[in-house]
Amino acid sequence: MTPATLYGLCSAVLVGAGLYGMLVNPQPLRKILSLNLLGSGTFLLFGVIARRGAAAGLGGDPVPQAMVITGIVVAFSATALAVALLLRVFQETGRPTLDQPAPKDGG
Amino acid sequence: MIAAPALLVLAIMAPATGVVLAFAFGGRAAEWIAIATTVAGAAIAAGIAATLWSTGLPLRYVIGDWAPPLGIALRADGLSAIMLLTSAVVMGAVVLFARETFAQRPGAPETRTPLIFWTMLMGVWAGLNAVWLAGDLFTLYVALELLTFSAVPLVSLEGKPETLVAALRYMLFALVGSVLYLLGCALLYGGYGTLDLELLAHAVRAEPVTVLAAALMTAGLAAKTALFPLHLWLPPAHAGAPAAASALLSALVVKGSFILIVRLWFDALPGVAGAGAATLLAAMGAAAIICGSIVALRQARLKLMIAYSTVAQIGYLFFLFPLAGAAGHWSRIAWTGGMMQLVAHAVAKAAMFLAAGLIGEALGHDRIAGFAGLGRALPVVMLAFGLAGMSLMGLPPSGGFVAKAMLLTASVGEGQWWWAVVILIGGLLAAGYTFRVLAPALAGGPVPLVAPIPRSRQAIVLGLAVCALLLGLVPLRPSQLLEVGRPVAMAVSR
Amino acid sequence: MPEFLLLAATVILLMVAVGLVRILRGPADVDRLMAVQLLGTGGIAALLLLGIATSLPGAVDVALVLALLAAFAAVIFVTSLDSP
Amino acid sequence: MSLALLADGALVLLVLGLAFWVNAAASGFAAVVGYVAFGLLLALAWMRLAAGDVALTEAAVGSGATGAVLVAAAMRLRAAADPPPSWPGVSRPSTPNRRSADGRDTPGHDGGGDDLAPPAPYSDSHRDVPGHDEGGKPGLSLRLAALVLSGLVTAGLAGLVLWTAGPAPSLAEAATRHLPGLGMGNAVTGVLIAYRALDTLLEKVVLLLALGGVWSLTRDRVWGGRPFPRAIPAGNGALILLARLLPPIGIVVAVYVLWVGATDPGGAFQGGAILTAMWILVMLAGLRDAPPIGSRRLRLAVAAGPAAFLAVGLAGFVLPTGFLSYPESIAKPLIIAVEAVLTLSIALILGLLVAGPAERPPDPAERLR
Amino acid sequence: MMLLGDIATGLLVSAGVVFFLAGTVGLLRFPDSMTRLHALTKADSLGLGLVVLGLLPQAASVLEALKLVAVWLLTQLAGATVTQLVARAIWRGGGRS
Repeated sequence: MTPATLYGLCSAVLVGAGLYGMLVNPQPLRKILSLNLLGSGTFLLFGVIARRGAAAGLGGDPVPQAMVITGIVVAFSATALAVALLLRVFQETGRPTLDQPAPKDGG
Repeated sequence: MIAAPALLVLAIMAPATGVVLAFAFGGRAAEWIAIATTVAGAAIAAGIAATLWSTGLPLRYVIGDWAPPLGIALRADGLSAIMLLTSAVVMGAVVLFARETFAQRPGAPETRTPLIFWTMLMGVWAGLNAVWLAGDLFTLYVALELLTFSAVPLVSLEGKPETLVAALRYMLFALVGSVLYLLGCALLYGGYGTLDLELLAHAVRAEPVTVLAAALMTAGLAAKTALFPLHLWLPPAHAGAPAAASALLSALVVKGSFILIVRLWFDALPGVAGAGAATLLAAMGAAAIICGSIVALRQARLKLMIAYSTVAQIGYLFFLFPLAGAAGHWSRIAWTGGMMQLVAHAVAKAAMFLAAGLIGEALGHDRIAGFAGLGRALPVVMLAFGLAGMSLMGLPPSGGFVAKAMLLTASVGEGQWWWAVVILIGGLLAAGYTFRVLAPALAGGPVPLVAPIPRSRQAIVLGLAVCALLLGLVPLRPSQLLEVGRPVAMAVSR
Repeated sequence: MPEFLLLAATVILLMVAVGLVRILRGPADVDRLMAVQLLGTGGIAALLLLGIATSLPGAVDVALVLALLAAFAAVIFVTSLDSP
Repeated sequence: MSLALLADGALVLLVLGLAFWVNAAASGFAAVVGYVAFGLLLALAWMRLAAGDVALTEAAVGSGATGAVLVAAAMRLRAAADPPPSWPGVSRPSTPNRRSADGRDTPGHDGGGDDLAPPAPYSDSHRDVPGHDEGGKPGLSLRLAALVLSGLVTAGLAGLVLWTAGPAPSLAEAATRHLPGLGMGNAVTGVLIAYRALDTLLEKVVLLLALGGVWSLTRDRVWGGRPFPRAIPAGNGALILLARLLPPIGIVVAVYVLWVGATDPGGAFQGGAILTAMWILVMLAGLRDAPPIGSRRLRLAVAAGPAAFLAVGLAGFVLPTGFLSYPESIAKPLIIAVEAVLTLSIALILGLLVAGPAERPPDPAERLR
Repeated sequence: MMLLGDIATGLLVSAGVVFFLAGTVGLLRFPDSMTRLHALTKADSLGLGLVVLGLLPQAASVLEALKLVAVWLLTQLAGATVTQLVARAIWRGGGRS
């Protein structure tokens, strides 16, 4: 067992936990959290692959590492936008849920 | 004169520059930037398509001279070219249509909706063109995120509670889809050390890494494409957006993730998916056609009906996988038919949503029950709606007819007649929901309108609908343009 | 020497892990916050120990950033209390 | 080495425990606090995977900025359940039944941020998520299906991780080979700013769109105004002291991180995120108000970074090597200049994303025309 | 010389670990938020402080040693602020159960 394998298993479990929480938790804030777990697991898998690709005096393959940096920033933007949406839903409907309120008339 | 391959970069960078400039200058500038971008983007798309048409060869541009696998290449094949053109046409119509709705008054303080609408419009276009042209799976991930981040604000633009909830739900679906896709990218990189489509195509073998990656990516992209039964987010989102945005979302944005599945199955991972997986996808498509159409038939509101019709029409696209997977004559017919369905549905659906927008503005509501006499009051709009409906039903001589006829003959030719049955039933159901709108509209005297609709906007909608009709003049055989750069390898191993 | 530092890092990690029971039990949110604060400090300590023990490039820089942001969650928590 | 593996094992256990807690916690706030801790430990894990650049990003963006957004959201969602002037963050003796006899919380009592009573009535008839019963909790069958599905994915991934335990294919050698020509020593920066610069450029556009999306949630009548419900009064001594002392240090660290990014772990994102944290701190302490989103200067500053990147990219068309290429003679100063402008724009964008949509109307003078 | 540094490191880091232990035990065992806060600050300042002090002999360069000290100073600043803020929150909240 190498450290990379250990973290690889960790990433697999994180993906599963995130996916499960995403499917099962009804509250949007918790879904956003689970989504972040799922994302972290995915990034960690990239990290493990990068580590296994250590060569040329580098501790890891820089290409997947750079992809993770891009991914982390996108994940943060997604969290910020989803949270802003959720807070606005909460302001408008009084509850932070994904239940579809009855649409009013009009096109 | 810019060399033809550089057009690939410009096709993405023109709308991206539009986003940045609209943000920097805001206010009235945003609208003019969008218009300028549309003109430039249309010219670029036409240039790329013309080059492909005349040379018959795919285009390729290596960014910064860093060759893959280290760097990124952009590629344009026949599929890219027709999607670029379709995007330009729909985008042009949407921009012309939306100028009325999202005008910024001169000299007045900036208001919210115009800035967001024009910015996000260009964001969508940048994302779409990046999806059509990117030659690298990770670039395609960023392109998908461009689509998500610009489509979600369009859905919630009006700020009503139900559209906010719809946008949030859409966003969560889209994000899970992206992460699953990204997970697949990680696996593929770990297995083959590249995410370049061409290099992957040469390297991949049907081994566990590839199969798991393909499964995860296809599942994530199917959720983003709203393939049945992952379609629940689509109707409220597409129905809740302003009409101009709905047109864009239904016509093009859902196609983005679909094209990615196509790229994955046909270009990057040929021969990895088994016939069973292809049949499963098509079966889900068939379920989407039947269920989506039936639910569309039962909708009381026009925009929701059109949105469910999108769910159904997306279903046809998935017949591509069992029918166009193998080499041979029928496969080429199916391929052309599937691409035709992409284009014809995009144009027809954009026309329908824009027509629904005009109807909603004219009546102040979009309840189908209240449409009596609409045919007299808005004859041009109803004509456009009817023509677009013809294409959805697959009546000759519309683009939808060509698409469905080719898919149908291909399925019979390949001995998979059951898809043909679904295509026929889907056509009947589409006729049902179209006539449900047209029948009351054509009966009775003119209904009073709450707002006048300028002729120019009606003309835009009619123009799109006529485009959908004219596509029917395309001959029923494999298209030259579509064959440019089409991989000869089989998508499905048998 | 590296072995000793690694051991120390492991022990600190395990201890703050036990401290995380406070996140589980609360009962108040300030208690949870304190557990995270302890975890932050312990994490920084473990990072420094690991970094020096295995001479990881950049470990001290990461610790520096973590230290810079150490009060962040608590500040947001408290200011949110002030202006709901 | 086995001792290092022990440390790794402890770290992994902690990370996984927190992940489960994030899923299982009864209240939204407890879950968010768990997530903040999770992000912090993840930075350690990245360090152990020899990914210093990622660790810095995770510490600053993944844990810092994301945590800030989530904590603020959890507090706001809960504020309505426990209206002021009470202090919802602190358990009070006046509230009975907070703890059961064994010291464990009764679920849903502490904070319970997400299960609020609805002040506004509306129909639930459109709920079309299958398998959800009255309380919004998913049914057993759905939970089982979700468990099987996520279990399968985990098993598949774990199997692959164990199966392909050998060295993976790598572009490390190719990435380092071209670095001298760019005048850089950090391969990750090289990938981000040169080899895969297109992704980075498009991702800047994603950031702009995300900011537009957050701003689009502003109410029409306060468009152009400032974020935060009201200006935060400068009143809290300790916080003000922190907000005065920390930012100068933070700026030094950010510049350092940006500068070493050419050779060591660091770069525009990490530097920008540190600046963001300092800015947010200053705003929260009430030393500076948030800027109005309709301000011309703000818009220009936000767009400056992506615009500079785009301009350098398009300028490449004049060169024989094309779009997004850097001529070898001026590669290093060019890259550093682009990164510096990017850092400022990123700091602004991330900060504005944390601050959220405008909530106060603008002064008439500061509205963009 | 090397040996002396190692011995100092061993002693100081061990002492630091003990303070982390104390902090954890306090956080778990003390009856209310105020006293838990007290325990936390001990671990914060002394635990990390001793670890940093112990690591100084192992630092590769003067810059790294300076950064180590900076880490400690920053956590002190953060810790003091958080302590004050949390204490105020507890106080305003009327103590705890």
